[in-house]
Amino acid sequence: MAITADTLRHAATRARDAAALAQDDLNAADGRLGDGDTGVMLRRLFEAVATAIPAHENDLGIVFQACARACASGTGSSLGTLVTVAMMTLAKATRGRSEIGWDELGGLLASIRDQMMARGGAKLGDKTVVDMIDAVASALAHCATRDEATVAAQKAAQDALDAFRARPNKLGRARMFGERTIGLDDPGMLAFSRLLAAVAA
Amino acid sequence: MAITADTLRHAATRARDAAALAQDDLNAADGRLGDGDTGVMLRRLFEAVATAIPAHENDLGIVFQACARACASGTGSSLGTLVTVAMMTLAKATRGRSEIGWDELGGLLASIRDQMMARGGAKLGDKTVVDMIDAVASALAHCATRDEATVAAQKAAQDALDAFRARPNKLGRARMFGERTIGLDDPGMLAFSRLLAAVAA
Amino acid sequence: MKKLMNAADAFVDEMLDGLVAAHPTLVREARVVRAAHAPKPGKVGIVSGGGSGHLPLFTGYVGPGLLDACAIGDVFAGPSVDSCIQAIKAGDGGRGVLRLYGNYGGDRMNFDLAGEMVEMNGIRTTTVLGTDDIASATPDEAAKRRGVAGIIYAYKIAGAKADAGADLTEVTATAQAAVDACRTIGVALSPCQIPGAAKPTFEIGADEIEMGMGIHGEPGIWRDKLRSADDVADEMVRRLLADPITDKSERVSVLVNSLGATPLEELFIVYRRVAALLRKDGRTIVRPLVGHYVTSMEMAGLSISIIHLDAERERLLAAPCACPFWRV
Amino acid sequence: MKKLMNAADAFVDEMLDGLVAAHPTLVREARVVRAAHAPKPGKVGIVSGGGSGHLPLFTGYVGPGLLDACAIGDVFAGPSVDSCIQAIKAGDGGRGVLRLYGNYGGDRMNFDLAGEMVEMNGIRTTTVLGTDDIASATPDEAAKRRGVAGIIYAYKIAGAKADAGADLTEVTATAQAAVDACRTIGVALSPCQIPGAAKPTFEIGADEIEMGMGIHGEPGIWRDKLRSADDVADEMVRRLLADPITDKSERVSVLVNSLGATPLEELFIVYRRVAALLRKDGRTIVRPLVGHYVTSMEMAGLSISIIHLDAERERLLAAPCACPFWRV
Ligand SMILES: Nc1ncnc2c1ncn2[C@@H]1O[C@H](COP(=O)(O)OP(=O)(O)O)[C@@H](O)[C@H]1O
Ligand SMILES: Nc1ncnc2c1ncn2[C@@H]1O[C@H](COP(=O)(O)OP(=O)(O)O)[C@@H](O)[C@H]1O
Ligand SMILES: [Mg+2]
Ligand SMILES: [Mg+2]
Ligand SMILES: [Mg+2]
Ligand SMILES: [Mg+2]
Repeated sequence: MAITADTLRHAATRARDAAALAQDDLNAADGRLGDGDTGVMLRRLFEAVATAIPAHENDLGIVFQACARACASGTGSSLGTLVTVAMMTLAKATRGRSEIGWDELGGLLASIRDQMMARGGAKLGDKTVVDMIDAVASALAHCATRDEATVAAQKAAQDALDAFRARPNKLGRARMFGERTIGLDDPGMLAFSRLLAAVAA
Repeated sequence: MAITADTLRHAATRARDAAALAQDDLNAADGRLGDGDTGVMLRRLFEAVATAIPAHENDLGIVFQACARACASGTGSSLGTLVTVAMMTLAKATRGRSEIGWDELGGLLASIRDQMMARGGAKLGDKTVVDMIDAVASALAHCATRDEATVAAQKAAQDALDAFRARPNKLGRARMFGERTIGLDDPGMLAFSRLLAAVAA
Repeated sequence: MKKLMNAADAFVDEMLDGLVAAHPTLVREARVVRAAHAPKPGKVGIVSGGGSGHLPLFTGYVGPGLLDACAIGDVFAGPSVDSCIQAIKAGDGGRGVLRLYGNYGGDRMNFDLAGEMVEMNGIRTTTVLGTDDIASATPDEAAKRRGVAGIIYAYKIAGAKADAGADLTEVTATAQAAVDACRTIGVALSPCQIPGAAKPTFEIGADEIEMGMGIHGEPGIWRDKLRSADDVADEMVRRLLADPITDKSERVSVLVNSLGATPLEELFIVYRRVAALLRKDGRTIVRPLVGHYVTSMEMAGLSISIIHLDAERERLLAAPCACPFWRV
Repeated sequence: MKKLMNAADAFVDEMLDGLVAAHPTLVREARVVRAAHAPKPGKVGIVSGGGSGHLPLFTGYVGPGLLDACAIGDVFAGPSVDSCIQAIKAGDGGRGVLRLYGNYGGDRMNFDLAGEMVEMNGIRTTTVLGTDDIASATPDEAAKRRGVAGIIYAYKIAGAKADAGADLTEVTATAQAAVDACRTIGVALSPCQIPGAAKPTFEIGADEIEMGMGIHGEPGIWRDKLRSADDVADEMVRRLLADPITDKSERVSVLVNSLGATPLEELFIVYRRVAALLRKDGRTIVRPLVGHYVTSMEMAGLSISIIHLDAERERLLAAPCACPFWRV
């Protein structure tokens, strides 16, 4: 079974609920090396997305476009804007299509990663959400089914989280805490892994 | 022996030392119902007076005038200005004289009291330094010697302090604390009694 | 309470040095700050003064269309008699001087003494006392009320009147009318500390506010748990409007003033409500002021002042003036 | 930390309501504040934006000779892409728009995205980033530095240049040169709290200061016991003067800025020292600014900015401008 607008609607609801649940953990993670708002931002953002997603639209591009619009008006945080960028990338890539295959997901994530890097100036290894998207994109490259993708993506996300924990943040607000960020999860990566787990479940 | 310029010079030194010693107690008393500055103001004021008093002048009026000038430029607090008023009153009353008798002291204090009331608008019974000056002036009315005056003045001051403690302050900042001032010493009265004890000793 | 300062005894003098260094329109002479243009021959002088620790009050309001000179004391202590004398002389352009300052016992004695002394020099003076703080005494004892933020309206209005060439009697009457038409109430959230003092001017719980507290921490009307900005504004405006005023008018000006640490964001949240309440009361706000106008160093809290405007006061409020902190 | 506010979620919108109610020269449209006169046909537009909680920054600097419009976000969070688009459109008088804002990752992404989108509407835009905070990165990584209080000099100078009829390229170059000539460093004494947050943005001991801390509590250079105002000012000025600048000049302007709770008294004590140090360094101070210009709500602390002035910048700094918080 391919990914359709219904898959997205379902995922949006789960993401909204997961963001609400994860709010405090994400705020706390961001509070240790940023301004402590990742959680509240993400909750508000996915509430807006879940509300904005059209109920009877089959064109994936139009669905993603609606999500992008909700994000663009709903937040000004770094991570929120990167989510906007992701939605816009997906909207462009899926315009006119009513389904995409699970085997296309890795490629889409790779373009999201590239767009995010172009927009935000992060490099691989800076310990941002981009590093996790990169890892998940690679892991999905050879997955053809939902089940394969689910397992591979979650494992890749967890591995990235574990691998980067021991490294310092090199970007944005967190950069200024330098060595003190070693041992801490990057809030953006943590957020992505939580949402992934919720959507995959 | 009458009161001469030397008496004043001696008294000024004692007053300066007593004010320094009393600073914290007076600040604390004022802190309970005012702005907590009676002590520091009085210390600074009597430092200025002790410095300003001329060393070789016999005219009491000129000596008091010098004290008044030091006060006028040295402080802007209520009590400080009342001290200025007292010094000016004494300067006017003793101009051209090199000594005054102990039996004149009560009358001089009475004019100080009147001047202070005219300037500051306090009424007798408001629980201010004026009430103590009034009590001491009356007590001195019939004293002809230093020894008599010393005993009578100190007793009158202590009695006034004790009598007014149970009454509320009715003037200035302290007035606004109303009934809460009952049981507390008025800082101006406390200051006067401390200085009196030092000068009399 | 942390302060960026040097020796406590140098606090006021170093502050004044910085003030006049930053603002060359102000000239400092010991504990007096006068306008570079003062005294202005043929103009009635306006002189104020009081304790330090309330910037922009008092010295910050020296300038054309406002004050000619200011006598300034230690933090929260009045200016000395000598400073008052000196300020009056600095403000005298030959047509007399209005002494316009807040109703505090010490300041009054000093300015009165100073007034008598300069009279010997042939300087005519009058007095108008700021008595706008409605929390400091009941209406029937209105003369006992202390002066707080509302005095800046009297500065502005009397200053414009003097600039227009009015004589001392007229300027004095205009200033008095401005004071009579103005009411202020404050609310405090946290205290300040006098430089060198061992502890803050008062204590207040981490979740408490005090309605009506004075700018030196004088006790207010009630102390209770913190309430919403709208609730607090509602009570303050209600009390201000309920206070008897002879000359109420449809047109008013409003000052929402930070006592120090309370930021502009909160002032605007409160102003928004004050404006709505006054509109509902049928009033029009003219030239509102929102900001740090009369403070108590780092004290948190704010005050609201309302002044009723007749045609003349409204015109005088709109007249040009220039000081480092208020320009029309 | 006590705040006079209503619901935390309403903080920004109520604040904006109050701001425009008090200042009719400002017009609010959702999360954008524009000048009543904007867009001005034939003038290059200047647009800024950022998170709330820094008043008078950003929205307070909208007015003739300064900004045409501002996009504003939640407290300490950037404006949304939509608000950025809307602000750029509001500022566009047909000759293009300069996006002039502080160097923060989120803001940059949003303004960049917005810029690309308005390009489809035929609006030309350029970008200049405030990067004045020398404590936020070393000189060789100067492009990573965040923008703090010094940005208001760029507003003023670019605003005057645009007013004079310069084109987008010229206005952009002038703004960039102003940023390049300006350096800021801050010191923090106590934190602030985001409305609705459970705790303050950072913790600091009752007797400690942190040198170089950012306006959102970003970590600084060192944290230590409180020192005297002169010692603190000495170090700040030394660091500012030591930082490499291509175009140093004898004439400079200085901004001594309160982060919120620090009162004017302390600012002037510090300014007095800063002025003496600069004089000793052979420099002349032009049009100094001392006050609350860029704050972090109730945070205690201050920042010092120094901008080197060539003849053009000095002239532009002196050109007329008018906003609720700065008038020339
Ligand atoms: N320029 C960037 N490129 C990639 N990821 C970024 C960038 N900036 C921030 N992030 C991600 O966003 C997370 C922080 O998100 P959030 O708290 O919403 O942003 P803000 O720093 O604006 O408060 C970081 O942990 C990081 O993973
Ligand atoms: N108007 C007045 N008349 C008489 N005594 C006064 C008056 N005002 C103040 N005092 C006396 O001064 C004392 C307070 O002095 P001080 O703390 O120096 O003044 P301030 O209130 O200006 O801080 C009071 O306790 C009272 O005895
Ligand atoms: Mg964050
Ligand atoms: Mg006192
Ligand atoms: Mg006092
Ligand atoms: Mg943020």
